[in-house]
Amino acid sequence: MPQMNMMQALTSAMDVKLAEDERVLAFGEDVGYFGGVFGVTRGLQEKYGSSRVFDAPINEGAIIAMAMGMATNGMRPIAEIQFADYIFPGFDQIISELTRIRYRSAGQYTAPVTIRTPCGGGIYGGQTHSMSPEAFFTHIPGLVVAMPSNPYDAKGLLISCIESDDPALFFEPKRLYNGPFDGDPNKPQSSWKDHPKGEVPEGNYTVPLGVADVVREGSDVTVVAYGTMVHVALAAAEAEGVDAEIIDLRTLIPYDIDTVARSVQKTGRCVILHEAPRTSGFGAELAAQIQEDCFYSLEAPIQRVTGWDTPYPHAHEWSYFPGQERVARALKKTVEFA
Amino acid sequence: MPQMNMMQALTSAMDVKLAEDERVLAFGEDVGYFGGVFGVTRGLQEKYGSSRVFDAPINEGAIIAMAMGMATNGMRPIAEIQFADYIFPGFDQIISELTRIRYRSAGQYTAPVTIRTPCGGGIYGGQTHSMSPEAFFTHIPGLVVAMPSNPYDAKGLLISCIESDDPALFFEPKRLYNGPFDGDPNKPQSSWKDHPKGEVPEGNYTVPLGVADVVREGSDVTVVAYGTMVHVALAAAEAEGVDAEIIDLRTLIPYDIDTVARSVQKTGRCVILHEAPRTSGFGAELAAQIQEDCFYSLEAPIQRVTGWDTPYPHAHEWSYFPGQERVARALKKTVEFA
Amino acid sequence: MGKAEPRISVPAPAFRPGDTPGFSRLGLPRPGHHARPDILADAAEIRDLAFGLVGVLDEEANAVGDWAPGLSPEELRAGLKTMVLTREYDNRMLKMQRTKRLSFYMKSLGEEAVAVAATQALDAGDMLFPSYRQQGALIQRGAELVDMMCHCISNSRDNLKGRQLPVHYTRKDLNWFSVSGNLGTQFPQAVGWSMASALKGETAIACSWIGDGTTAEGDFHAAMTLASTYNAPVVLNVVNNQWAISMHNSISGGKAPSFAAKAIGYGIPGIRVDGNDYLAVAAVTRWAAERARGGGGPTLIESYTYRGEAHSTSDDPSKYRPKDEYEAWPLGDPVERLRAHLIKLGEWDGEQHEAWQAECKQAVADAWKEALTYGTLEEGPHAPVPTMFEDVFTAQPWHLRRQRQELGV
Amino acid sequence: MGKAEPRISVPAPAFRPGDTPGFSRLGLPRPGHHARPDILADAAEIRDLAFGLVGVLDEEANAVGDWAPGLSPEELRAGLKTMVLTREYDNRMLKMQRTKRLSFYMKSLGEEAVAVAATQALDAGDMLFPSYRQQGALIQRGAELVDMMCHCISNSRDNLKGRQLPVHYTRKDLNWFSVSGNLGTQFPQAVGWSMASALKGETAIACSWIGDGTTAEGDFHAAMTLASTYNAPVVLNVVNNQWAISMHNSISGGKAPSFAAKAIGYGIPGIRVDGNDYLAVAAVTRWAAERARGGGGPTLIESYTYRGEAHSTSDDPSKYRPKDEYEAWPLGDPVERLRAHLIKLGEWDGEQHEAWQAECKQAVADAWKEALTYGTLEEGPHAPVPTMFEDVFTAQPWHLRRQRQELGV
Ligand SMILES: Cc1ncc(C[n+]2csc(CCOP(=O)(O)OP(=O)(O)O)c2C)c(N)n1
Ligand SMILES: Cc1ncc(C[n+]2csc(CCOP(=O)(O)OP(=O)(O)O)c2C)c(N)n1
Ligand SMILES: [Mg+2]
Ligand SMILES: [Mg+2]
Repeated sequence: MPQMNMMQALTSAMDVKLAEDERVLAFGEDVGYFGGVFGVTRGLQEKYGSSRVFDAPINEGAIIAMAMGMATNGMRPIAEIQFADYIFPGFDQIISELTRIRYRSAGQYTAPVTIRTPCGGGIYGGQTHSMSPEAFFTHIPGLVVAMPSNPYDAKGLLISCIESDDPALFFEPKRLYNGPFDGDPNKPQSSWKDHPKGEVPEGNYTVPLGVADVVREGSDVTVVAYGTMVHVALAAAEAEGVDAEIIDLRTLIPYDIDTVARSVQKTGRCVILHEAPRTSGFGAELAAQIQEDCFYSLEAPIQRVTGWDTPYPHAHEWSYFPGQERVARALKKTVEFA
Repeated sequence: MPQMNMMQALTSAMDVKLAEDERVLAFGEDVGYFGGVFGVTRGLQEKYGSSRVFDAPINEGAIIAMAMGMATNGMRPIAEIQFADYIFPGFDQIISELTRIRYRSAGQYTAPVTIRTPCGGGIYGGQTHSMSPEAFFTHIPGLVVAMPSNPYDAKGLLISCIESDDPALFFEPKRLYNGPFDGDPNKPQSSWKDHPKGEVPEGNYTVPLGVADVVREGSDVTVVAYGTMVHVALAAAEAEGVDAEIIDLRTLIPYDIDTVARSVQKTGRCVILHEAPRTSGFGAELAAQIQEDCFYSLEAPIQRVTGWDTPYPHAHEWSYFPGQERVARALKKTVEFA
Repeated sequence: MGKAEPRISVPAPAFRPGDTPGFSRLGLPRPGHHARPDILADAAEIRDLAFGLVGVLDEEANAVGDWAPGLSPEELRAGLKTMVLTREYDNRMLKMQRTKRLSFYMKSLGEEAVAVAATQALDAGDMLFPSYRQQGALIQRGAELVDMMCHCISNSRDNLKGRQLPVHYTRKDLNWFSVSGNLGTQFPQAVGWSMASALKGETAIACSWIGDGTTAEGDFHAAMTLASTYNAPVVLNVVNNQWAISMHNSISGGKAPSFAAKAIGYGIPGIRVDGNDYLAVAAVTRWAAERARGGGGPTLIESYTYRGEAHSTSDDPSKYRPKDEYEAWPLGDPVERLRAHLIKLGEWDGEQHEAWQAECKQAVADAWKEALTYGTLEEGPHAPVPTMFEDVFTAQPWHLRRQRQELGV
Repeated sequence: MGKAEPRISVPAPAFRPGDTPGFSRLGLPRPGHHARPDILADAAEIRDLAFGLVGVLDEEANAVGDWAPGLSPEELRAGLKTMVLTREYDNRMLKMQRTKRLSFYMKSLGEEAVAVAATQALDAGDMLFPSYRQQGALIQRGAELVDMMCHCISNSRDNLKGRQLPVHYTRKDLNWFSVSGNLGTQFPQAVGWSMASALKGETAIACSWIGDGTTAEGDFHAAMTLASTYNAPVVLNVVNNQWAISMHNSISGGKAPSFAAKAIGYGIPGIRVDGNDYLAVAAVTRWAAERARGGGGPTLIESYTYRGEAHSTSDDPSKYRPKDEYEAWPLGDPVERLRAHLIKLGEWDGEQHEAWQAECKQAVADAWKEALTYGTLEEGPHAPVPTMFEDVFTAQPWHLRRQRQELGV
């Protein structure tokens, strides 16, 4: 099977859909001729022409509104927001319009738009190229929110989003574009080549929305993570020698409560990870729901290991990032709690 | 002492600050000559002139950016957003700019802006005049978020926000403007006249930020609420005959974890209320933190009684609103949990 | 440099309650003044239209000048009838709101031509992205009053299942988009919709309306930028009815010479038209639609008009403007002006007009009666409660299913 | 209506990699062409300036026409020196980024006059709201290179405590606002700042710069609307360097005849100026500043220039435009043009120029060496880790205190 890094897998997902469905379009800032600042749409304009893959004015609200207008007229646009940090000029169009049109029109209009956007830190991007703003979007009724942790899922989930009749926000952990990252900035960048999830079929396949992946079975503690933090969790569990069950959520809305609850009911302990600030982060929702669904099983308080409640700093990137050491400490504390 | 409804108390807060501090300005859509669509700035332009109290173009981002620019030049603007539902065109200026300028400038610039905005349902406002979007803002580092439940607190908290050197978002539960509302739409509208918190001093006083108010002591269960839901909680506890300890949070960020945790450690049970949708609502943060801080004390899962994860509907307003019956049911379930 | 003195100013309307309004200051061009350019004229060559005022009906109710659209008597009568019907509908609905049968209402008094004439000039397949004050366009498109009413009172026949405030109509079957409560958001969506149409090789264009106050929103700029960049086949209207809620258009418009002039900076034709002149609105809209359909791209039209009543049932305009300002408005009443024109043409008379008015009143009353048979907001029946949890997603996810169960429905 | 055929188009630049660039098509007015209007001229009367190009330096390096700003030789020399220093600074920093001492860098090659001349034309008390490409303005204001470098490498002397990406300078002491990573956001803030100044009765005005691509953001419209409505004493600059990152200005500008022309729709003077002509930029900025200070309100200035290098260290421009497009740019190099002018005036010579260049190189090298003594991004020392939790709020709330403790600092 072909080996792809996450960027190639994403390009392939769009390529597949552009080829098989003429309603699919892709646009955004620098997306056309240049192929995107990270190169994720590279080659697509050449292949599909500039009326299907094109540049858009630097106005994120305009991009989302245009996508929505097109979608209500039968298209399936894929809109790229260059960095997740820059999605907020489009926030109103997402919350007030894109995600409400089905509801407020009682199903007369639908807006199957997929918004792709790179998120997360670990590249010294400072406070405006590092955000993980997923929590905001999980509070918006009617929006599918997904975040893959590897090339295989990236392609399959992106295709699911494009094929979904619901609007979807697809986060791409940019630190994973070129290879898995376990949170240790001092190790040389590893590659997807040697990773089983770097094997990506050429054609159409989907990873279903709303279904988590148990990436490691274990019995001591359940770790719920997504995106980059999945890799940090694996490394931390190994380093600490904890028999953790590690769940890669993959879809945040709707999240896979069954898989999560089943695991916590088994382990009795839970640690939740995300890179975003803690307060009102998505970990809060998970913890609130887990404690409700698994109250009888819980033998320790659910811990959240997260970014801090500050903007993402530049120099102190690795003090901000919830790395292996902090995760390991939380695992230990949770497992030893009595 | 004078009796004021919540609108009058808010007007009075601004009046006091406009009079004693010439750096204070108030502006927004329809805020000047007309005095605001709810009348909260009524009389202020006449009193302080149109260079201190004035109308602003219909662009919420512009209003917040203007306020921020002014604040970095020594002013203390109070910006009104006509409905909380319409704050999102200004979301980027809030998250990327207003709340970051102190941090990113390492304290060289500060932006003491107060944003006032009416929120919440119960007035048949439909999906675009009923939102309670507070959770979004609690995930933004650097923003004070407050919501009063009565005229006395409204004035004191608003003055605290205006006097704070931090940017603050001040939510005004519009259903409480004219009187307390316990969630029963069939009862005639009651008035603040007969309410002890309708007694409001004329001059300057503050209600401190970050300090909750225990509005009812009790031993069976802790109820954490804010805004309109405080009144619903009181009525539901009484109706159900539950000896609830009811906490009015008043400030959401920073929230008063001490008061909340002390109470839950005492009662061992907790129900959290808000009108906003449940998933990733502010109740999630509260539940996550409480289960962590009070794990040993908890005798039942923390329940959330909230609005549903849908837009706020028009006709089904009272099926959406988390009214007395739903609160009472949750209280009962929590108290009886074993 | 002299004594430096930067100063700001806050615009105020010319007249406030207590003042005697007078609009001689407007100094607008007379009907017939402007030539009608070629539909594919270069935007740079017709900038004067953005500062002028296209008018067709003169004071003697004659259609004059280049822009006279040549509508047939049948078309003109249809337009007049729709405007009268719209006005009667509005009157009834306002009254019903006053007696609390509606939670809210918004009239379009004085602005009927802006919606009706424009829609008549479009094809039935063109998609309308209206604001909340184009009910005339919906009626023009053939909506039944009873359906509109059922929506407004959220009863069991409300096609929006009680989810929306009154007047926030959605009618896909009539190529009418969905009225949003959020100002301006539909403007760039209309551009996107029109682009999709062109990409599919279809001839339908999109047409949107926003108010003068709404032009201040970022979405106005978004729409103009998109339309200009992609040469989108869209007609973008600014309904300058002089007022937002209590704010005069000078607050959102600032020192702009006109709203149409905003088009210049985007290389788009901007045309200001007398919005109370049915023929002029029809003519300008037709020009823009032909241009769009012919590959010429977008047009910005400013309809210069006056909001005859309150903004909505939630405000009292006598608090912020002279009570008689509407009477002083120099561009008259669109219904009266078209009526006079038809009478002048010998295609209508006072008796017919009264008969039609009476017919409309009756139709509205009948529709209202029928609407009530499907229930009311206060007493129901409404759409079944479980529908509240539908249409959030295509399929109901677990959390909404649980919430529905929690509500016990 | 003929065969209807709406169609969209996606603008493309005239030249792509492999093409031979040539700019004869530009057809811009010659230096000296435009008259300089009265500083309080009615915006409506000077619309031609938005479609033209104010230039002062002709091809023989003479200052010609009405707009010649009458800068003294000292002022001109200072301007030239600052531009050369800026260029040397940029060169060094780029090199240091290539050797991984900086995480990121952005040069201003070819655009030095836009920042330096404008700032020289302002008062030191005027507040600058820059984008990330006005380092020349900061140097003009007297920032020490070593301080700028220490920020860029986030070391222990970084006045921003390592919180910001390189080039995101903040210097309140120099009346330089805070560079934001978010495009356009500072434009309306500048308007607000200037309004506060006027409200306090102070004479300071505000001046902001954004790029051509950034004009598409809603914040551009917000700024223009606010400035127009309140007559704010602000100078708003669009630096049209032809490119966003890989996108040609026709993507954000659409069919706009110029970026300056966007001012027309707001009733604000819009002036397009040759951004590579130091004298012209100074003259136009001075005009706008005098106007603002004299109560005349805002001006929009489009500086027509060309981005000589990559957007930032993260892109390779040869991927999207001809390698030699900069050389083909018809308006030359601002440094060369001012140098030629000064030489023509007999106030500068080649030797002096070389000496100054050498001096700058040395100063930059010395500053770099000194900067390194305060640490580097990779190896530190940085601001102490606990500072990461400061300045979020005025006082540290419990949750940040707990988080700091959790980190063990
Ligand atoms: C984003 C947003 N901000 C504010 C409002 C509140 N609001 C509703 S209508 C209105 C005035 C609009 O004026 P205008 O655009 O002139 O339209 P008109 O009602 O005159 O047709 C305002 C401020 C809103 N609905 N949406
Ligand atoms: C809101 C936002 N969207 C996107 C970006 C990413 N971005 C950074 S610079 C840039 C191009 C800006 O082009 P222009 O305005 O012409 O400025 P220039 O760099 O040419 O001076 C883009 C798209 C951003 N920083 N902020
Ligand atoms: Mg209006
Ligand atoms: Mg540029």
